[in-house]
Amino acid sequence: MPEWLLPVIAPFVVLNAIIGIVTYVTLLERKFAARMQSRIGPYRVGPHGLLQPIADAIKLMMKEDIVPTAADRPVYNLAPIVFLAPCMFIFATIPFAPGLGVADLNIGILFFLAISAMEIVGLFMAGWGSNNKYALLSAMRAVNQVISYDLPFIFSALTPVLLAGSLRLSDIAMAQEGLWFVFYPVLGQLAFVLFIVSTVAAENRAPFDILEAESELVAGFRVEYSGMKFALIQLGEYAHILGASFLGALLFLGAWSGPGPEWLGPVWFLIKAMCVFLLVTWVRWSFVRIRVDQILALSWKALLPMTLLLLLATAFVVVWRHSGVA
Amino acid sequence: MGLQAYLTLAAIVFCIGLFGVITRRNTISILLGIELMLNSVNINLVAFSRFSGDVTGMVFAVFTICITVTEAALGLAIVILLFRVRRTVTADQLDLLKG
Amino acid sequence: MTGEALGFYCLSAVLVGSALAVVLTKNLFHAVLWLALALTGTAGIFLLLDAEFLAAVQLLLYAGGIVTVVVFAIVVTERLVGERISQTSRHIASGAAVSIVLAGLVVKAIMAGPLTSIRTPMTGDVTALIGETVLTRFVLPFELLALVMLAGLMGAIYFARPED
Amino acid sequence: MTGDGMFALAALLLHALGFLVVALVVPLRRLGRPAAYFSILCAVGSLASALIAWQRHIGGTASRLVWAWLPADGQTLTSVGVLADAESTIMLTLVALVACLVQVYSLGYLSDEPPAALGRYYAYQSLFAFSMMGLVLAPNFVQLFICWELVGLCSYLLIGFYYQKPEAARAAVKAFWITKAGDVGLLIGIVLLWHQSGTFDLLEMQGLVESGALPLAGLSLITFCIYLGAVGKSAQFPLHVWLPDAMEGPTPVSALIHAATMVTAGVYLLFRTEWLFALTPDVLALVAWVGAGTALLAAILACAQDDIKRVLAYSTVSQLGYMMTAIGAGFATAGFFHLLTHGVFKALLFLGAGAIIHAVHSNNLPDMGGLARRMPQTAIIFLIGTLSLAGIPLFGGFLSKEEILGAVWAGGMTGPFVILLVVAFLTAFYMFRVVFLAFFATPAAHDTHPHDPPMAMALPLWILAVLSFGIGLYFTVAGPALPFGPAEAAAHGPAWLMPVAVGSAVGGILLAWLTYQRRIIDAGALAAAFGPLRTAAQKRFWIDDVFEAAYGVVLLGFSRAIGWFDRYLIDGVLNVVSAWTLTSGDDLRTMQTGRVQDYVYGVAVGLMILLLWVQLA
Repeated sequence: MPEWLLPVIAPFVVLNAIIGIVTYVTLLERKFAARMQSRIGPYRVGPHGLLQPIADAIKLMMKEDIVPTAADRPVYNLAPIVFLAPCMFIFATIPFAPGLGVADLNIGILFFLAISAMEIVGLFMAGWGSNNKYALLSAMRAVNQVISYDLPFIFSALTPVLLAGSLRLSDIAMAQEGLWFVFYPVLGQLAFVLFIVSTVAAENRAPFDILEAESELVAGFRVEYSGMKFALIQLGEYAHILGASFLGALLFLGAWSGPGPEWLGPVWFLIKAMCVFLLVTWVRWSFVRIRVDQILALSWKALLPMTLLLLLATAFVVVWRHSGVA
Repeated sequence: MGLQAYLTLAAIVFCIGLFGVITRRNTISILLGIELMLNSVNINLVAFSRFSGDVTGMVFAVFTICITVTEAALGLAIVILLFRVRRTVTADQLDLLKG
Repeated sequence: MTGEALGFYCLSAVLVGSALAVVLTKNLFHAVLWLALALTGTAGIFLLLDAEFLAAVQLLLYAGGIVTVVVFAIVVTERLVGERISQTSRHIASGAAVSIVLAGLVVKAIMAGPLTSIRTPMTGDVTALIGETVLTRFVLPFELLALVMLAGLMGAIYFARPED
Repeated sequence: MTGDGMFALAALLLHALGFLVVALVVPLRRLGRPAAYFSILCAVGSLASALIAWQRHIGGTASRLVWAWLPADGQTLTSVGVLADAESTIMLTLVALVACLVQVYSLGYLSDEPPAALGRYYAYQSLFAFSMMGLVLAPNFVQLFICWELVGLCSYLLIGFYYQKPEAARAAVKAFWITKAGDVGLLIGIVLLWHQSGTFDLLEMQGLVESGALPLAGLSLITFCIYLGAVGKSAQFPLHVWLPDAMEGPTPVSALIHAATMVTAGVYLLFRTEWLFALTPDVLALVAWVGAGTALLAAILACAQDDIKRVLAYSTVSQLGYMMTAIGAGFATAGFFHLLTHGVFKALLFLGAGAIIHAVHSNNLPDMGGLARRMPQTAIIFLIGTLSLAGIPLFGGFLSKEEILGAVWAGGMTGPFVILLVVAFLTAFYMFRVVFLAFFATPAAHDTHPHDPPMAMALPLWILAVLSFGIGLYFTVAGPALPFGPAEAAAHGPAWLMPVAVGSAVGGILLAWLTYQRRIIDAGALAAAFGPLRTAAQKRFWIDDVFEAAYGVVLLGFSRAIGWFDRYLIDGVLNVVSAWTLTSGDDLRTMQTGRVQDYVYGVAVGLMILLLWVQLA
């Protein structure tokens, strides 16, 4: 295999793998939610409903693509792509094993955060382009919420960065060889909890799902979308959640470290990410939705100061330990 | 690519932004033009920094970005306030300073 | 043509094109989206200049931050009132003339000067260097910047406060 | 010598002290009476100093005490100080005496005034006395002129003392402006004289004149200009109109103005510069004729007045004409002598009239009558003054009048001499008319009960009465050893002069007695006999009307012309300029659209031009 082919093949492989995983993550969530609610979940298509995601995908592809007359057509049409693109891009920075990744940037985590912040543009395009009151309100709420929760999200993610002393994701993973950061005394647990809360909010999932609150806004910003565009938006959303789950596993759960031979590393990583994903899903299906102002208050009055304090404490600890070692 | 190429690009973007600031009637559009101009300034800073091997330019770019964000937030707050008071964001009609 | 040159020309085309779209398009919302594209293109330029950190910051703050705030402003001022304000411009001809002549003059000045095209190698991690410089040589401006931002944010909050 | 000058200076400065303390120490001024006491104390001290100074200089020695002032071109342009000699110190004594007595008298006369007004009055009084003394002692024309103007100012302030009364305010302004008209002449004269001689100093200039170094060309104009100042100040025709109106001030002020200060300043000026006027005989002749004419005119006017103060005022004008005639005839000393005696008895008369007015509360002669019985002291005093004014032997006025008549005769001026004889007759007539009407005629119905004045008023009256009788007695008994050179003695007229003069005076008295006391001659018939003249007199010979008309035509016309010029030419230019400014401002302000974008546009264009310039240069 020629050298120059690798940068082409790697993204291709990753992209397809992600799409595959995301497809089945939806099934995982549905099954998990069903069990939580004492149901069985998808069961008909294939054994134990294993073919359900494929069927869904085919169904969505065959649906008619409806564009509202009043819609801002170019914006409406581009929105799903713009929404999906950053959600896919974030995987470019994640190393799945030592040396196994698209681009192990030296500012990897920052890049991850920056790209994931771009998601809001697509979201807004969708909300605006639909020219629908519910969609617009949803987008507005999303802006409020995303802006509010980006900061605690970034700050809580910076705690492992400080502990590892590098912005490079692989370095952070390496730093947890001995001790996963989630087990780091006090700081680790606090950071992990804050990270999970921020993730749930940043991903707009219940109890922070006011932007798609079915009882108020029908389906939020994607209310006008159907068929493949709807599928793309869903794909993007789940990809984003999955990306955040991978990030959580990488930052706090030691990434690919685990017993067994080295080639099991990516498997361990996937399992850990799924654990994070299930944790988020568990939260989603357990709590009731809270109001907009409560959400904002929680972010600005509780999470932001706490993450800042945590960051400060971490900085002190790091400096103290370094001087102690020296 | 040499420094000249980057500087030229920045100059062109700057002048496009200037054109927007001069000609646009909507206050928010004027703000967009200003963002473009500041952006081109950042390109200049980073380019100079890179070609001289000195990180100072990048630091300044960071500062500029921060200031720009603040300015945007403040400017838009003013726009909202203006709209609230005068029910318009058309710059033509915001001429209380007229001599 | 090297990869860098190819990237530069592509990004330049994107940047200039989207910048023109920002100032020329009639739809304000579209203009903002074009601006987002222009800013993303700028981030790409930063990447070409080996300034990954700045590119990330650019995306994080500009594309993520400013664009959302601008859209927010548009919604508050325009869409919620229910009337669509079409974007109009004035003295387009003279403005264009001035801008073009100015651009030409500046470019002429740039071309006239003996400017290097050799990149001085940067020792070490640029991001770390930026961080170090900010917290050593430019620590005072940095603190002042923090102060300015605080004041600016408080001002923004004050301006946009609910009417009593 | 210097020590002698010090007393004159002290007399001068004591009044300055009185003025400064009373004027500047506001609480003292507000208290009224204490301020008056302080002022009187200063006046008494001043009188004592003046007396000593007179005593020292009676022999004719002069002392000069000056300080350099107004440096110019490295040398002193003029100085300030005192020039004390026989003439100035005797005049100083007169001023100090009258000022002092008037101040004492005012204490009684103005006892009903509010304290603050009283304090103000005494401040003015002190300033007035100081100014007059400064004028009298002036060693040069500059100080003289400054004090001259100060005197004018003070008379303005004192005539307008009751400034709430419109007549008083108008009279004050009238006095001020008419005397100013003369002062302009004086100023021009002084400057011209300085141009000719190169000095302001009186002694130096006298030296120049005596050595014949002063060029004669244009000197007539100069002396005429200086005479103009005297005309205004000493109420000579035609600028005499302010003096009768000046009666609006308090009566003691009138006494001060008529007797010792203000009006005497003009005569004193001519007397001091006698050597200068001697060089211009034509101007002297003018002085004599105008003086005689004024004397006659005022005497006729005095006959037709019913206001006691106005009668006295016209008599002052008349007597000033006498003095001027003497000076014009070339015998300034005679005029100066009359000035001194007149100062004493006219002060006496005015203060006596003040006592009457104070008692009767009226200025009108018909309101009086039979006062001799109720106010015997006042009657005696007033009679003494009247006899002195009429020129009855043994009284002060007799001597000086005799001297003037002799001087005029000796000067070869027959016309003025005859006029002055007629005036002497008229003087006796109108003064005794006043005496008979006020003191002896059938009493008018009085609501009040007039009585003799209080001590503060009576004392000055008696002093003046004794003095005016005493001067006459002293000189008559002690013989003609008058302190005025041999020329004067030689000028004593022919032997028939005295009987004629006394006769005319007695004739006037007789006519008044017959008309107003015995009523043998009907006053109405007498008036009818002089019908046109009387009508003219009552109209004041239309001089006031002429002034008014002149004012109306000349001044108002000129003002209108100036007003037109100002309104249409000056304002027009200004309007054009301002309109132009406004229009250009309007045009320029279109640049200020108030749109920030336009300013950015401007910046961009400016940057473009700058770049163009840099690159093309």
